[in-house]
Amino acid sequence: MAQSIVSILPEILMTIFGLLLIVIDVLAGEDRKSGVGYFGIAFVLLALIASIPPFNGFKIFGFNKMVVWDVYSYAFFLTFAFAYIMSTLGSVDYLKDRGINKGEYYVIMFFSIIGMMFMVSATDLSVFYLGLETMAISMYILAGYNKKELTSNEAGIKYFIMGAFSSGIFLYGLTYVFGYTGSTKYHIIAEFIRNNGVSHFSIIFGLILMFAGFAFKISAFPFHMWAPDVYSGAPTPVAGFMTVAPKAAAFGGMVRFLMVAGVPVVEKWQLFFAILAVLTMTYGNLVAIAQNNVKRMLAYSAISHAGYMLIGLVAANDIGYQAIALYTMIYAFMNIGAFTLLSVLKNKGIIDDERLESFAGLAKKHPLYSLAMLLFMFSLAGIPPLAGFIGKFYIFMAAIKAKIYWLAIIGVLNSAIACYYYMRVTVYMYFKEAEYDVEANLRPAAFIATFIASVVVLLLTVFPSLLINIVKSMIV
Amino acid sequence: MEMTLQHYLILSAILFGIGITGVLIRRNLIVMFMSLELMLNAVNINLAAYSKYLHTMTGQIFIVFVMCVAAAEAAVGLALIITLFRNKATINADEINSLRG
Amino acid sequence: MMGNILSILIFFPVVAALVIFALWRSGKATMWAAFVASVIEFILTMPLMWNFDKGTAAMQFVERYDWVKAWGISYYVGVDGISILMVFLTTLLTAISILASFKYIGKRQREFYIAMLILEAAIVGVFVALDFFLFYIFWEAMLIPMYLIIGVWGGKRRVYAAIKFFLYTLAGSVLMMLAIIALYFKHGQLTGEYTFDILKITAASAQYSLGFQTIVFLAFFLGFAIKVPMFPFHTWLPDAHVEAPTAGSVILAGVLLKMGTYGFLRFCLPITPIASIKFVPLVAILSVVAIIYGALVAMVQEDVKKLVAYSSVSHMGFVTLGIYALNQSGIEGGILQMFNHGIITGALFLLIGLIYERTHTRLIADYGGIAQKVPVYATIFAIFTFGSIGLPSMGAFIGEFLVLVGAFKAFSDYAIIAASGVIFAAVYMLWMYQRVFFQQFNSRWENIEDVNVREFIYLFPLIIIVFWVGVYPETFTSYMHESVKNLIEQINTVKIALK
Amino acid sequence: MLVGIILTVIKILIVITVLLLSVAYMTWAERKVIGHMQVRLGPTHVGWKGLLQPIADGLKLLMKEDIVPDMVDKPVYIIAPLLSLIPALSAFAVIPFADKFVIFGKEVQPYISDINIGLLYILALSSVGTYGIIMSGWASNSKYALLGSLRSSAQVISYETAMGLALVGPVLLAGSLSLRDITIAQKGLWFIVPQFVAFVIYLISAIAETNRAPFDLPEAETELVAGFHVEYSSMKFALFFLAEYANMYVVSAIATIVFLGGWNGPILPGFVWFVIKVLFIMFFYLWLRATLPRLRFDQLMSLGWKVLIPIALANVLITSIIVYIVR
Amino acid sequence: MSPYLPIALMLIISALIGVITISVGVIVRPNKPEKVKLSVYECGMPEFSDARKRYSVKFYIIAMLFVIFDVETVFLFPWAVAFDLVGIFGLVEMIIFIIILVFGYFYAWRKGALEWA
Repeated sequence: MAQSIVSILPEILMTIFGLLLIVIDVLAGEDRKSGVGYFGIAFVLLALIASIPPFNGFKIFGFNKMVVWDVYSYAFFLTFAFAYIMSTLGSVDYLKDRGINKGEYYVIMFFSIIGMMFMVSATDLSVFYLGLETMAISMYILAGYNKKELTSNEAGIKYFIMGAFSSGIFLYGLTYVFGYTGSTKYHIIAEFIRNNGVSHFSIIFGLILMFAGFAFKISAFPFHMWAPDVYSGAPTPVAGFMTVAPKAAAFGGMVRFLMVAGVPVVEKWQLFFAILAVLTMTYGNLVAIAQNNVKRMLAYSAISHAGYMLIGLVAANDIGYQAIALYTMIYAFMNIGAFTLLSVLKNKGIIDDERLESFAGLAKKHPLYSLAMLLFMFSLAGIPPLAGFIGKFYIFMAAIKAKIYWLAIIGVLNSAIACYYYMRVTVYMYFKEAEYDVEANLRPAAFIATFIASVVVLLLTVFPSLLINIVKSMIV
Repeated sequence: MEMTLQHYLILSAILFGIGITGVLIRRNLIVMFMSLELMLNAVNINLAAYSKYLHTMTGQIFIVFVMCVAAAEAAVGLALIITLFRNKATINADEINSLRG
Repeated sequence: MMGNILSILIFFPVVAALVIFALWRSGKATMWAAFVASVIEFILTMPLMWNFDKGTAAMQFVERYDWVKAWGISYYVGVDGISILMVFLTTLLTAISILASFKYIGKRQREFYIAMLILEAAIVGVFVALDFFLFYIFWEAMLIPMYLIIGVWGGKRRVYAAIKFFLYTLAGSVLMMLAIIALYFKHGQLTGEYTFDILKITAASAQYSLGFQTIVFLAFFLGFAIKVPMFPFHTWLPDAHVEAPTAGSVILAGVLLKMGTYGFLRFCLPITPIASIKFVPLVAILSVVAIIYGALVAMVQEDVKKLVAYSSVSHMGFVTLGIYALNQSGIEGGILQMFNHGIITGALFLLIGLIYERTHTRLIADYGGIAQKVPVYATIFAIFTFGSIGLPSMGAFIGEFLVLVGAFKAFSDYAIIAASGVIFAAVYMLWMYQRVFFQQFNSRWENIEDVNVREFIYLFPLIIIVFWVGVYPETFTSYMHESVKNLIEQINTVKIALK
Repeated sequence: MLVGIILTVIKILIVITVLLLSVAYMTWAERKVIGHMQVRLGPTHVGWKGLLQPIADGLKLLMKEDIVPDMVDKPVYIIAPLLSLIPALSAFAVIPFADKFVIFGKEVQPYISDINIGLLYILALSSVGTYGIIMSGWASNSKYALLGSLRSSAQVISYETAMGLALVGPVLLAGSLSLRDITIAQKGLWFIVPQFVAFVIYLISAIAETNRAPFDLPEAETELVAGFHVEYSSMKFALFFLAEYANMYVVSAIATIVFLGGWNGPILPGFVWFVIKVLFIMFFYLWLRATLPRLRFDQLMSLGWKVLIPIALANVLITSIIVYIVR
Repeated sequence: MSPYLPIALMLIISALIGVITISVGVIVRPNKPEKVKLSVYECGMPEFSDARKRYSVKFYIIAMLFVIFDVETVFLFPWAVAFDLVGIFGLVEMIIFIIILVFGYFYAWRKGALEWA
């Protein structure tokens, strides 16, 4: 029993902190709500430090093998923590400017992390589902957070309908898996599948529906239709958060499920996800090229990044899931960095703030801003020596190790295509003349976020060992 | 007539199908939302049926969770619909189109 | 200090760039600071050249530190006879092109010089890296500053050129990345040691199966062929060269192209020897086509810069031809020709940039008879024109001669065709020279200025080197003898094994 | 099987008939008792001491013209009263009126069914009742009705939470949700003693649940003319009326079973004890109506949310800890 | 016989009683509709607007709070029933659960969700 408590120690800590955060929010003055965010960051850091797994290969199961605390979940916790810290810092000024700087924002984001942590540390589908919904419901609110703005409303509604729809489908599939195997616990499902295969209709049906629900969550190709609208409609810092953390959590949870429960039938789902990966990244990239709105472009690029991450899943080896973990960590920095920069951009011309034209000639007026954006763009494109490269490198390592060369080739070619639209931003910033009076006011919070992200993006390749050692010691 | 597992599964499949169809073809957000709840209830039927035929409590406990989630979803979903209505005075899904582009 | 000389060479420009970034804002200060930094960098290569042991093929000045232990990545650098000349060329040309940019670069000078210095660091890194991961990082890292240099300070179609350059090169190199990863796993499976160490992976090359070698070779080949650029992959080059600012063109033509051929030497031949031998005909054909095609296209160019750009395609064809002759003289000639081409084409771009600063046109038709107004300029231009043609007593002569000798030994028919490329070169270069400097004087250039002191200072070392190589090539070839011999031995053992 | 069904139907019919009669006479009793409390006489004319008054009322309602206003949403308008009535009546399905006894060698169960989640069933049904209210207000398409129904449902759901929490304590003690088990668990000690706080909370919530004074806001004649059923007339109105009084019986029965020991009691037979306890609580309702003024709506909501719920939560916590220590 | 069968019967019979009482009066009761009689009550005046307008958001908030709290209450029941089985672990868990609930409750309170003004 004590073991059970220990096994959810990180989550318990986070929950306590989350509750404290609520109290802080309630007590804080109306004009000092940003403090809630800062406290949230402090809490996340504390929890991060307190829940460091004591040694490699550490693994504690709890609640009759329903949850586990191990390096794997810790690695994903890192991603969530990074995402939280970055987007909180990035949000402060954005929210202040729009007069929606409420404490709930930070609290909800904080609680969404708890949901994600449960998704990743779940070894039982019911815990996974609860985590999923904790996360998803928080994200619905955040997507529609700017309630005065129509786009945000619509993003919230769309995300809600599609999200609930997808979790419904996921859940329905889950019931069949449960019904067929008689349990929701991963290891029992695994054993059952090992003994009986997956030839029975119910389990095929169930697994396919579960995969579809999962594909929805990560915005993989045929199930992506919500993503661009939601990402571009949601408040910009939230969009940054949404493209990273929930996706990471979905991957984290699903990989654990597949690597534990699905391992006896790897080949069966490998092809499914391989096709999904190809379609997802190709679609995301091709459509992103056509975008003139940077936020929307980043939204489509987020789809394509889901495609790259899927390669790690398809590889279905240790390097694969390590790569996914590392990729999401890095993605947290670069993508949220880009969205943070996007959120401080103010265009006084007739076009929207996030149009490509806003970036024209920005390098002259805001050299540091432009430099940071350049770094993020190239990092997203996966150009060394920036951090994004390490992530992609690891992903392709996984594919090569699994001997899925064709997928790796399609992947790298895609990442070359992707360069084009990331470069367009830099083209506008550096190569064009300013068309409108554009303001990019990086105040302390957003500046710190950008600074951290830039430093990480720049230096991660030089000092990647820390993160790599963490993911390297992950065991599903 | 003896009720077998299949009967429950078929019932839930029908319910689920109605739910999916509702979400996909209805354009009133409230109705879509209700269809979503229908999907969850189909899930509950499945869980209960399996739980009974497998003689395990897992499914029934799961139902409580699902209901709980459905409640939270309802709270959030309705709030979102209300905020949308305040800004746009419509709950027709087809008119939610300011994000095309 | 000598122990860390390579690291210093890599990181000194970065540090200098950071210092410049931190300390100065004005263009004048940054340009001088950058120049001083690049000169120091060049001076730093002197002890390297001096202390280099020419008697061995082993890597020298080796530094090795664990970097990412989990993946078997280390920070591992060293030079041998092949790469040391390239390092020398890089630092030399960078210093010169920075000096040449003083007037040419009118806007955002600080950023320009920072980009140049970082570019230099990355290129040096490419030539000295002995770890695949490190190599790949430098290989790609160089794209970003180059992209900016073309895109920000380039000509009218700079955006197009910059993107094209970037995407082309990237597309090739991403496949190379996959090949590197594949090698990593192959080596790991074969020896149990998972490492990105180039030398170790090379050492195990005998164990790689033909099929595997073919795949890896093709991936590498694509990446390097685009960089060189070899015939069907060359289309980015004219755009990039023409649109880039002078300094950019110089570095592009002088150094970046060499990265491709360096890649052939360092990776394709030793790591995938069997596949390399199998693909010799393909490479040879492509080289010959490049030589002829480049020359023919150069002939019809109206833009001087474009002409020189296409001549690069042609000249680099010689280099690849020489390398794939797979014998001592061919490879040595290739390396020497790499060096020469860097110097000569670099100088030609400098000269074109120099006159462009004054006339703001590069069309051959716009000039005419300016020799009378700018005699010194005309003389220097003539020197490099002859150099480019490959006149005896000039560097290129030695290089091309060695290449052709090697090629005759290996595949005489191609060599004959290739030799005609030399003649074509004479035709288009001399014709261009004639149209620009002689013929009817165009009165627009009445007040044109001759080469000034600064310009002379940066051109002079190049003149010296051109003659030096032409007269006493041993200074340079002596560096490479052992390394090339070693390489040839490796290939020969494979050849024998194949028979 | 068939015999069982027939027996059950008979039982149901008996229960419902008795219930309807009780409801009818409850209205009479209410008027009478309140009349006397207010030093009046109440109904006197129809029958002896007005005993036939409820019958007359019923007939009147039956004969009255059934006005269905133009603007209403017809199907909903008709379903609403049914939806109020059905849960109110159905709740009696699980209420044990007395212990099992044996007569003519056959075991008789003086209840319609004993399910192991009886209490949950009751709570669920009372939630369904809310739909009747809200639908009636909505369907009527009248401002008074709508507001009345909104208020009413807000009130009902507010107090339902407190009520549910209050019932957790007794369940903890009994260890079962079956109403029969809960009653049996009180053989020694009625739960009103250890769970007095819960009892009070339950009682208050129950009154609010049934929209009775002093919580009869939705029907506040002075403010909302008659609340959610202002547009209803004739038999449909009667159904609401019926449902309300049936609900009163339900909550009283639950209070009896959960807190007052159900049929447990000395000397007298179980059924009698049960009836006495229920009637006592019913009388308490009338007493309240006669004495207390109506609350304001905000007071009402505050009472529910800010007083009852925290106390109920605390009660659950304390009970559980004590139970753990004691066992 | 399943214990739920009587309950189903009870539901059916209750519904029947409702339907019968409504429909039986049709035979005996008069039916003389006229326009004024069929209009909605509005203090005797002709109605001047549709009733279905927007009303206080407070109602929604109460509804949401109810949904949340009621579902939480549902969790308490199984726990209460199985209290003897789950022991100290269950007790501690439920105390934590209630504490979390209380946090949410006080949050709602402080935010004014419980005020009706």
